[in-house]
Amino acid sequence: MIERHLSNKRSARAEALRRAFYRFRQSRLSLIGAAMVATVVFFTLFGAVLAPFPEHVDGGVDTSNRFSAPSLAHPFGTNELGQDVLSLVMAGTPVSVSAGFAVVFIGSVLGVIVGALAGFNGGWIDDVLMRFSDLMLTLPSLILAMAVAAALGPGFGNMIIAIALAWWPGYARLVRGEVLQAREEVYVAAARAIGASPFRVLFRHILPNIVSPVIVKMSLDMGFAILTVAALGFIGIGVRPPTPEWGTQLSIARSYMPDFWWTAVFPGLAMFMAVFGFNLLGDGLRDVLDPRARR
Amino acid sequence: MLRFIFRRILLILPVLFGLTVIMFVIARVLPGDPVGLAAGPNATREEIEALAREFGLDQPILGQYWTYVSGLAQGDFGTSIFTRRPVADDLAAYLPATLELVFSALLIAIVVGIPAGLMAAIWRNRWPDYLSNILSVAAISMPRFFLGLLLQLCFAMWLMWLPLGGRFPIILEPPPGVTGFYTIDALLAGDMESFQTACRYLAMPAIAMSLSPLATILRMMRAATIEVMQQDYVTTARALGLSPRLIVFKYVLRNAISSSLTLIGLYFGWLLGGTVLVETVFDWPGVGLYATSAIVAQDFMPVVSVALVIGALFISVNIVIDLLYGVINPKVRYQ
Amino acid sequence: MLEIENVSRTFPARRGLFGSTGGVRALNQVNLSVSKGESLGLVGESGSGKTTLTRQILRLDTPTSGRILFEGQDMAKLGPAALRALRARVQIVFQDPYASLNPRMSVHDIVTEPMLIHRGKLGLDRRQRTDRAAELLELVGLGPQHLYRHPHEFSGGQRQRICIARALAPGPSLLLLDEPTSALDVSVQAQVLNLLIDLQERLGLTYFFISHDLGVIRYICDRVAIIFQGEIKEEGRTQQIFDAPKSEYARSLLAAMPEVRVPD
Amino acid sequence: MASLLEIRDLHLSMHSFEGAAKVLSGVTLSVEKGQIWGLVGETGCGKSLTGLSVSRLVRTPPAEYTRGKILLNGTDVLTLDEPRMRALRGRRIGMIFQDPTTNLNPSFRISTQLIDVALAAARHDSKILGLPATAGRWARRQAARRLAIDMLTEVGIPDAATRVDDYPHQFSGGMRQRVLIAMALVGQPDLLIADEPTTALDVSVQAQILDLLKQMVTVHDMGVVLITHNLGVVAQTCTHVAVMYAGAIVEKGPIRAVLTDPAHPYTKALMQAIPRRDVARGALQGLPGAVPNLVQPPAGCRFAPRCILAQPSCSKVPAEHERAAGHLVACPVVQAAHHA
Repeated sequence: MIERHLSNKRSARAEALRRAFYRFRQSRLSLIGAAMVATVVFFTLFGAVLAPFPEHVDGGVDTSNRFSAPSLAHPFGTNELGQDVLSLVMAGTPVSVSAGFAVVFIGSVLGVIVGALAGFNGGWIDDVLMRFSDLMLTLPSLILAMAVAAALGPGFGNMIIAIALAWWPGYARLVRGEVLQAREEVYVAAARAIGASPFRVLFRHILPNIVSPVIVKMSLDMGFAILTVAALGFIGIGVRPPTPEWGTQLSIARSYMPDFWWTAVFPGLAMFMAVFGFNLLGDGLRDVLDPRARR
Repeated sequence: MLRFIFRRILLILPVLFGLTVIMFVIARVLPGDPVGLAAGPNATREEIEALAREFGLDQPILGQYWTYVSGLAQGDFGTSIFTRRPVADDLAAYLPATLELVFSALLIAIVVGIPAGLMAAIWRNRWPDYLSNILSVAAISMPRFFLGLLLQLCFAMWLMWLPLGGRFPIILEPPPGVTGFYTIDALLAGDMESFQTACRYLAMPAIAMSLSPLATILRMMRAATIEVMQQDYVTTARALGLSPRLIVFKYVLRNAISSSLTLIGLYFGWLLGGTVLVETVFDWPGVGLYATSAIVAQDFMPVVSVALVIGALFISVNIVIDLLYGVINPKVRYQ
Repeated sequence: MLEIENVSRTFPARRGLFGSTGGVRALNQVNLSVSKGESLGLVGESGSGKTTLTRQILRLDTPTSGRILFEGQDMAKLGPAALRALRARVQIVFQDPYASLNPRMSVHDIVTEPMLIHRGKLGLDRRQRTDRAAELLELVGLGPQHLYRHPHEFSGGQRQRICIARALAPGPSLLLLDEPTSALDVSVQAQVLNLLIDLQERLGLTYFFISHDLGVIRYICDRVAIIFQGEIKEEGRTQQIFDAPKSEYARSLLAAMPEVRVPD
Repeated sequence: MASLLEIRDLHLSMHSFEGAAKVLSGVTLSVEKGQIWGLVGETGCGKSLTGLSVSRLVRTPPAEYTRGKILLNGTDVLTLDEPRMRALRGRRIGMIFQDPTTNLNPSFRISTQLIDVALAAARHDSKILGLPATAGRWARRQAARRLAIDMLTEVGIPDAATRVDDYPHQFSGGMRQRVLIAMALVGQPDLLIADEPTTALDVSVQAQILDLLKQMVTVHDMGVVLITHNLGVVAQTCTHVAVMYAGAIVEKGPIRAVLTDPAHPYTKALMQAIPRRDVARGALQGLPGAVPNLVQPPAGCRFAPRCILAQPSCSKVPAEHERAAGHLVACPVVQAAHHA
C-alpha cells in the first residue's frame, strides 16, 4: 500500500525539476550560456580528433606556410611555425577545460572539508582553520599560484596543484558561512533534539542544504579557473609547448602583433567565449538554485 | 574608535608573520634551484656554492627564516639574487607605479560601476538592465591580458593614439617625486604637459585593469540596490509620499553602497594580484612585473617581499573600509 | 516527572568590535515542576527567557546553576548513552513549521529519522518504521499518501502535524510545545490545539506548553506559570490565575489581553 | 457629500507562474471620518492588498485591476497618474505597517526621516508647517523639525526634543512603532491605513499602541482601516468590522452588531475557532478544508466548498443583504433563513 505512494516521490521530484527548468528557461542568457558550455564540452571531447591538421597539434611544423592570413584552408590563419591556428585552438580546449575542472574540483573538495570542519565544530578548530584560510586569501591568488608553479616547475599537474592551492580558501569561507547559518536552522535544532549524532546532523541535515551555493560557485569558478590557467601560460610558467594551450599561444603570438594579429586574436577569443559561457551558465544556475540571489 | 583602529593595526602583525611563513615554506621546501639559475648554466660547482653562501642559502631553513625575519624587523627585505640589489630599494622604486595603476583602475571601476549599477537596478528587467548584464558578464569573462593586447592592437598599433607600453617616455624626465604617482606629481608641479603624458601612458593599463572590477561592482551595486528597494522602509517611504528621486538617491543609495563597500575592499586585493598580468602586457614598471621576473628566475626574496607588501596593503585597505562602514552604518558605530 | 530546581542561566559578557556588552541573566532561580499527564503552560513576552528555558530542558544548553530532573534523574549527570535515551522521552515541537522541517527530506525520512536513531530501543526494522510512520501520519490527521512528499508541498497546519508526528515517533512521554500555533491562522490553530488535546488523552502525554498567547494557554493548560525577565512571577491553576491573578505583572498582562468580546 | 473612502466592487488579479490569481473579487467598503474599520481575515484573504490598493502601492504588473473603483473624497485613485497619487500619499493617506524594526531606515536618524515626510507633505499643503507658501528652505526645514518633535511628543515619546536625533536601533519595538505612527500622521492625513500594526509586538505594548491609535482618531478626526488577523484586536479597538475570505468581504457592519450576531458561516466559524474565555477544553471548532486556489476559484461563493450550509444557490456570486442597520452579510442561505 505504501509502495503505491512511491510514485508520488518521483512525480514530486519531476515537478520540482520542471519548475527549476521553467525558471532557468526564463532567462535567455543562461540558455545561451548552456549552449556555449555544451560547445566547449564538445570540443573538449572531440577537439583534438576533429582538428583539420592533427599533425600540427602533435608538434608538426610547416615552415613553408608561415603566417598565412585567414583563408578557406586555414580559417584562423597559421602561426610562426606554419601550424594551423584553428587546429591549435580546437586542441587547446581539452587542456584548458580539464585543467579548470581539476582546479575547481580539488579546490572545492578541500574547501568544503575545511569549511565544514570549521563551521560545524567552532571553537579553536574554527579559529585555526579560518585564520589560515584568511591568510591565504590575503595573498593574491595569482601570485601564490605563480610562486608555487614556479617552485614545482612547469607541467600540467604542477600547474593544477599550484592553482588549486590558491583556490580552496574561497570555498572554505563560503562553506563555513553557510554551515554556521544552517547550524542555526530550526530543523537542525529539531534533529539534535531527537538525538541525532553530530555526524548525522552534519551529513544529513546541514551539508545537503548548502549544496546549491557550492554548485553555483563551482560553475562561476570554472570560468575563472580557465582564466588563471591561461594567465599562467601567458606568463610562461604553465604548460609548455607543444601542448596546445591558449595562454601560451597568446604569449608567443604577442611578439608578432600587429601584422600577424590572427595568431593572438583567435586563441584569445576562444578563451573569452569559453569563460563567457561558463559565467552565463553560472549566473543562470544561481538564479535557479539560490533563492536569496534571485531577482 | 581610536582603540579600534589601534587593535586592528596590531592584528596586522600576526598576519604578516603568517605570510612570511607561508611564502618561506613555498620558497624553500618545494623543489627548485634558484642559485643554479642565477649563477647561469656555465657556472662551476664552486661558483654556485659561493653564491649560495653569499645569500645564506647554505644554512638550514630555520636559520634562513630567522635571518630574514630579523632583517625585516629592521626594514631589510633581503637581497635579490637576480638583480643583486636590496629588495627594499626595488620595492620603493616599483610600488608607487603599481599603486598608481591600481588606484586609477579602482577609481574608474567605482566612478562608473556604482552609478551604472544603480541605473541597472532602477531600470530593472528593461533593456538598459539587460544590456548592462550582458556587458558585465562579458567584462568579467574577458582575460585581462587579452583585453590589454586588443587595446594595444587597436589604439597603439592601428590608430596610434596611445603609447604601446611603459610608464613615461624614457627620453623625458618624469615629474619631481612627491607621492610617486606621476599624474599627481605632475599636477603638484603644475606641469600640465607631463600630466597629459602620464595619463596617456596610464590610460590603457588602467582600463584593462578596471573592467572586471567595474563589472563586479556594477552587479553588486545592482543587487544591493534591488534588495534595498524591496525593504519595508522603502515601502513606508513610498506610502508616505516621498518622491522616487529622494528615495533612491538619499535613502537607498547609502544602504546599497554600505553593502557594496566590503566587496570593494576585497576587490582591491584581487586588483593588486591582477597587476601581474597587466603590468606584463604593458611593460608597466610595477611590483607585478618585478615579481613575475623574479618568479621566472626562481628568485624568491622579491616574491616573498611583494607578497608581504601586497598582503599588508590589502589588510590596511580593509581596515579603512571597516572604518568607512562604521561611518555609514550607525548601528556598527554605536555598538 | 520534570523538576526544574533553582535554574539560572547567565550569558557571559561579550567583547564586540567597538566595545563590550555586560553579562545577561536570562534565567534567574527558576523553579517549576510538571507531573505526569498534565499540561503546564509557560507564558511570557519576548525576551522573558522562555526559549532559554526550553533549551535547558532539551539539554541543548547547560544551566549556569541549578538542576533539572527528569523522572528523578539529574539531566546534567547523564552520560552520552543515557542522554540519547532521554532524547527519545522528551520531544519538542517548534514554533515555525516552515523552518523546522529539513526541506531536502521527504516526510517519510523526517518521521522515520527518530526511529532510526533510537532503533536500539524501539527495535523496528526498515519496513516496520515505514509502517509506523504511516500510522503516525494517520494519528495526526494526515495519511500514508503524504509519505513521499516534501515539506514545501504542505500548508503550515499540515507541516505542524508532520512536526508532531516526528515528535511522537520515538515514543516520548513529555512534549515541549514551543509556541506550536503562533505561526498559524486561528482556524488552523483550533485544529492543531484539538489534535494536541486528543493525543494527550489517547497517549497519556505530558505537555510543557510555551506561548505568549494567553487565550491558547487558558484553553489547553491545567496549570500556568508566568515568566518575566527570567523570573517566574506567578504559578498556579489556570482557572485561579485567570480569575484572580496575584502578581502585579500577571494582572497587567491579563488586562492587555485582546479578548473577543462585545465592546461596552 | 462623498465618503472619506469608498471602495466599490474592487477586482484585482495577480499574474504568476500558475496563471492569473483572482486575489480580490468584489471588495466593497466605505469608511467615514471618526470610524475605525477592522479588516479581518486569515492569511491570503486579500486584506493587505486591499489596504495597499488604496495607496496604489501594488505593482502593476504583475497585478491588474480588472474592475471597480477606489474613491478617496470622491476621486477615483485608480485613475490618477503617479505624481498626483504621490500628492495623496502621506498627505491624505497615512500608512503604518507590521514590523517596526524593518519599516524605519536603519541608516538615518529618525529626525531626517520625519522631516522628509513632513516636507513632502508640505509641498502639497504648506499649511502643514504653519508657514506661508513662500517660506524659504531653511525656515521650512526648521518648521518641519519642530513639527517632527511635536508629533513625537504627541505619540508619547518621552524627551522627544533630544530623542529625535537618535537612530532607529536606539528605540525599543513599541517606541519604533510610535515613531512610525508619528511619521504617518505628520502630514495630517484624513485616512490612516494600519496593516497589522501590533502583530510584531508583545501583548502589553500592543494594548498601548492600540490605545494610542484610538486616541489619535479623536484628536485628528481621521478614518482608520485597521488590517489584522486578530479578532480580539478588532473587538478592543474598532467601531466597525469587515470580515474577508478569499478576496471578498463576507460580512461587515458595526462592531457590536457583528460580534453579537455573526451571521455569515465563515464569521461564525472564525469566532468558534478562537479560544475565548467560556470555551471548554476540546470544544473549539476548527475549520476543515483549505483556502481555495484563487487561479481557479469556485464559481459563486468562495466559501461554499467548506461551508456547512452550502446549497445549490451558492454557485451564484452572493449578493449582500442588510441584516440590521449597516450590518451586511453576503450569503443567500442566511438571507433566506433570516426572512423566513
